[in-house]
Order: sequence, then structure tokens, then C-alpha cells
Amino acid sequence: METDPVVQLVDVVAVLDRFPALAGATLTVQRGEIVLLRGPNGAGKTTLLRLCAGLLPPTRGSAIVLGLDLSVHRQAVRSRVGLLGHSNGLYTDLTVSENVSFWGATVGASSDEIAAALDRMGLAARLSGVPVRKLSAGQRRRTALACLIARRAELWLLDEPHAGLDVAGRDELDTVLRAARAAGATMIVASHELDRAGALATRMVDVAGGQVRSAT
Amino acid sequence: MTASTTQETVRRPTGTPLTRALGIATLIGLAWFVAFGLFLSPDDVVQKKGVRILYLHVPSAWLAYLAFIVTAISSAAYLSKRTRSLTWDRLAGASAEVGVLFMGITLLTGSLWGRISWGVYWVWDSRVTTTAFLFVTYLGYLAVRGLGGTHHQRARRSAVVALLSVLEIPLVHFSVEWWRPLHQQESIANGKLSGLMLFSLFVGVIVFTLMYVWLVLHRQRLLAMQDALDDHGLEFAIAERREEAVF
Amino acid sequence: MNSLEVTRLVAVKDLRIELRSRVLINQVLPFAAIVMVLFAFALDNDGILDRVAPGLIWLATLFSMLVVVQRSFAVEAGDGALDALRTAGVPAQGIYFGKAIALGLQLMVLEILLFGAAFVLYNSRIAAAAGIGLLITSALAASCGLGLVGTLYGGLTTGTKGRESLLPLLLLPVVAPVLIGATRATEAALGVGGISMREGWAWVALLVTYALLFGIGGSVAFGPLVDDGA
Amino acid sequence: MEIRFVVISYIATFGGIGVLVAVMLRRARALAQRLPPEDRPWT
Repeated sequence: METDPVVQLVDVVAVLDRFPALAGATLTVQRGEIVLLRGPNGAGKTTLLRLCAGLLPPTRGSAIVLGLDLSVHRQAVRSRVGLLGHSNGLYTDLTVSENVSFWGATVGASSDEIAAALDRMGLAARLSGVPVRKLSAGQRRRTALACLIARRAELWLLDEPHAGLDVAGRDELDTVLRAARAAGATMIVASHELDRAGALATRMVDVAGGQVRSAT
Repeated sequence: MTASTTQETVRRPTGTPLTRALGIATLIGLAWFVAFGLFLSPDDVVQKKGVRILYLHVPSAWLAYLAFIVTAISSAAYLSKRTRSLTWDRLAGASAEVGVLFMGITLLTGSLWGRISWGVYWVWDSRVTTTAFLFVTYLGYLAVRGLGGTHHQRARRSAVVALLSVLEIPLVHFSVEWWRPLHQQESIANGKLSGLMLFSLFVGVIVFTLMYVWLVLHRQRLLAMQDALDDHGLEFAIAERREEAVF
Repeated sequence: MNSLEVTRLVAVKDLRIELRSRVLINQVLPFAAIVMVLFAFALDNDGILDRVAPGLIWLATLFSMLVVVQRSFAVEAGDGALDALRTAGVPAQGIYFGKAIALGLQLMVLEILLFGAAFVLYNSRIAAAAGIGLLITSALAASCGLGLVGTLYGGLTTGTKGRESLLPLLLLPVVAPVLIGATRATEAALGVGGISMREGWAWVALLVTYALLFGIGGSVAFGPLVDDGA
Repeated sequence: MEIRFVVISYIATFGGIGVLVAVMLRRARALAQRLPPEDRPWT
């Protein structure tokens, strides 16, 4: 089984403005796994995801994502992972399809690929010409996911994907994530929604005090 | 390390025998310099007592420029991979702080001297204007140093800003020079100063340079202590953070 | 993904956002216009306005530019798009030049309005036919320089708490050469201030040098300044 | 007037430097209380 690790963190310390948000985190994620991070607020889940996305360097320890060392090749890692954080990273004045096209174009995606990404998130028809500003929270989240698909992200890092969505929006999101899982996506999901995200995950880990333990 | 020496180093935390010798030499030099500048040297024929301000003005200006050159060089040294060390960053910061202080003194003494010799505090002469821009630019640099982040984030960001300022200085200088080509006559170059006056100026430059070295050494060590304290805080914070984990 | 492609992409994206949100047209241009009117009140003196018009035009450009730069990066920081751009692994040079081009174009629109305002309010006139070429070239060169410098320092002051107030402190001293150069060149074109046409072109050369130097410096410095994680 | 300006210059210059030195040394002493000696490799 230990053939294709996508994420390998060993004793990683990561510092945010003097605060050690990660204090010796160790985690391995294999390709095709969907790992659920659970833990209280401030446990270090967001920092763990941002570290894996190449947004901040490991202060200590070894962090390897997609076979690349994060203390050296963060730029290369960034173009291959997709982070969906608390904010969606969308340009609210642009339309759905303009957003997806923009992010797709950063990796040179063809118009077919972009159409396919919109289609997979159910955004192809009515919504594609609507400015993001006018969308509901759930539709924005779907647009952001479509951007990840268009960007051909190999590893999805989802930070509280259900937060701020109503029940219909959550159901929508679950459908979409299940489809992605079926398509073989690798994901790390931080969530408080254990019943929803738990059903989706192939494995759960606990995060606390900037460290990671396998859930029992 | 015995208790008494620890006491000693706490009392003089950033001092060493070398800096102490330097400090004493500076103090003696300063006393001498003030005696010459204020009392022993004669009044100038044209500038009268105003010339005594020059003894402060010229050395401070020289030091401010020296300080900014040191900042630029240490910033470049930090950015170069071979010599990457936070010591360079701290040297750059310490030198810039001292430079800003001396540049402030330069502007102040310059305008007082100008009031005496030209009757106005400020002229839009190219040298004065460039100096004022430089002063504001390095205030900006110090503000960038205070933006926070880890030590290396601070170091990289401020080193880049310091080098951009180096890019900016000649552009500002040339444009201002071109804009106001009128020069006030240089007081030193036109040979009106007597031997004793020149000597006072010379003493001033030497003493101020010694003072600069002393100030930068101490300030740099103070910054190192600050950083070390942050690092200790980090060790402590990591341990504390690990305690938080209840699985 | 090469930098050139990213440059085009980012520039088009920024301009499209501007066209949709109309912040420049609805907020910045009226602001610049009111500054011009206020200058007229403050300097209400026969013949003075006519003579200082070039300086006022460029001063108003600089102040409005601060707003445009902040807006240019607020668009990125608002919904975490700057993080998204970072995670996209897009070359920093591409982002830099793309945003600089968009900023420069917006500044040119602003300058056209300000020249129009000076024409109407201050009764400014172009001295000779040759003045038109000088005016256009100097405005182009100045916009390039301002766009490049504005993007550079705008990037540095984006993001975390309370950095926005640093922008004027860092930016205004740096753009002083543009203010001087563009004002002299405009004076030459408008035939005020006793500057010859030839001298005006020399100032344009300064503006071009400025844009080139900061273009090179900025393309190296922008990445490390914007990307904090190191 | 000249004398006054000369005196102001000297007081401002050495006063300014003096204040910086005083602040620096006081701060250094405060920090030294909280740091082990090995963090001061120059001593």
C-alpha cells in the first residue's frame, strides 16, 4: 500500500507570526485517499492545509507533497494542488465562466476542459453568465470547486467546505464531492461536519495542539 | 560562568572590552570636538558663528550617507545565498536607524545654518531636497521592518525594499538636480575656511564615525537579543502548544 | 504557463473587473475632478492657474493613483484571490506586469480626463503642433513608470492588518521623479514655465529611464515582496 | 541669534544621540535579565 504517498509530513513545525500553529505534525496521505481532519478551532487544521498548499514554509521537520520538498520547491507544488479556504478566491465582479476560465487558463486549460469543469459542478447552463457577486454561498462554493477542476489540481485541500451553506447547499456540495471521490480525487478535508464529511472520508485523523493523530 | 561575571554582563549586556574602549575614545573625542567647535576655533569672516554649526552638519551628513551605504551592502549580503545570515539583516536595520537619526540632525542643523547664512530655513536646492527625500524613504524602510512575520520574512522583505531605495536615490537625485540646477556655493571647497576650522571639521568627521560604529554595534546586538528572545519564546510556545493536545 | 501569457491574462482580468465594477469611472474620476476644482479655489489668482496647471494635473494624478493602486489589490485580497493566485503557482513576473499594465491604462484614462479638466477649468492650451506628440509621449512614459512602481509597492502593502496606510509613505517619495519629469514635459508642451521643446523631450527620456529601471527592478522584487512565506 | 542657533544645534544633536543611547542601554539591560548569557556570543 505504501506506494504512492501524496503527502508526507514528518514532525513539521510551522510558525505564524511567532505562533507555532503546527508543533510537530506527522501525516501521510496516499493517492486516492480522502482524509478528514477533525479537531477544535485553533487546533492547526487550517495551517496544515495552507502548509500543504505551499503557502507557508515548514520551519522545522520534513514536508513532502507530490514528491516535492516543501522547503525547496513550494512554487512547483503550488501549481499542482488546489486549496479551497474560508474564502473562495473568486473575483466577485466577474461571471462564473470568466472565473473558471481565468483559473483554468493559468495552467493552459482548453475551452473544452473549462466547459467540462463547469458541467461537472452543474454550472454549465443558467449560471455560467452570472456575476459571482449575485450567487448564493453554495453556488460560489461550486464555482470555486470548478476552478480547482479547471486548474487540474491533483490534491484538493478543503477547509470547512460546508461552512456557510444552507441544507440544500450542503447536499449539493456532498453530491459534487462524492462524484469527485468516485473519479479518484485525493483530498484532505477539514471539517466540523462529522456526519457529512465523515460519510465521504476514507480515513479520519484528529488534530489538536498543532499535532496529528490517527483517529481510533 | 560565575555569578559575578553574569552580573557584569547583565549590567553591560551589549558591551565588550572593545566597544568600551571605543566608547571611551568617542567620549574623549567628543569633548575635544565640542571644545574646538564651540570655543577654540575662531569665527568665520563671512559666516561668523554660523560656521560652528557646520562642524556638526557636515559630519552628520557624511555619516547618514555612510549608514545608508552600509544598509544597502548588508541587505545585498543577506539576499545573496552564500552569505544569508540574520546578522546582515540586523546590521542593515541598525545602520538604517542610526542613519535616520543622523539624517534628521543633518536636516535640522542645515536649516539652522541656512537661516543664519541665507536668511531662510529652507531652500529648494537640489542637495537639500534629495536629502529630505532620502530621510522619508528610510523612514518608510524602518516602517517596513516593523511589519511583522518571522525573522527571515522581515529580513527578506526589508532587504528588497532597501535595494529598491538604492535604485530610487539616483533617480530622485538627478531629477531634482536637473529641476533646480542652482547650487549654493560649497563652503568647504571654496577655501575660505582657515586651517583651524578645517581641522575642527576633520575632528568632527573622525569622532562622528567612531560614534557611528559604537552605536551600530550596540544597536545590532540589541536587535540580536530581541531576536533570540523571540526564538526562546518560540521554543516555549512549541512546548506549550504540544501540551494543548488532548486526544 | 509562461510569464507573457500570464501577463495578458491578469491584465485582461483586471481591466474586465474595472469595466464591470466601474470604480474608476464612478469614484476615482469624480475625485480627481473635484481635486482640480479645489486647486482652482485655492489658487484663485489671475494667470497663476494657467502657469501651474501642468503641476496640478500630475499632482492630482498621483493622489488619484493611490486610490487606484489600493483598489487594484483590494480586488485580489477581497475574496482571498491573492492566495488563490499564489497557490496557482503562477509566475510572479506575470502577475506584476499584468497588474502594472492594467494600472497604467487606467492612469492614462485618468490623465485624459485631467487634461480635459485643465483645458476647460484652467484654460490650458497646447503651444504648438509639436506639443501634441510631446504631451502624448510623456503621458505614456509617466503612466508606465507609475503603473510599475504603484504595483510594486501596492503588492507590498497588501494583505495583513494596517499595511494600507504605509502605501503613501512608501510610494510618494519614489514617484517624485515622475512628478518632476512629467510636469516639466507638460510645461514644455503647453508652452508655460519657459521650458523649451527640446528640454521637454529630455525630461521624457528621464521618464523612460525611470520606467525601465523600475520595470527591471520590480520584476525581480515583486515576487519576494508579495509572497511572504519564506 | 547666531549664538542661539549654534547652541540649539549642539543641544539637539547630542541630546538626540544621548536619548537614543539611553533608550538602547536600558532596553538592553531589560532584555539581558531575560536571556541566558549564551545568547550573547560577543560577551
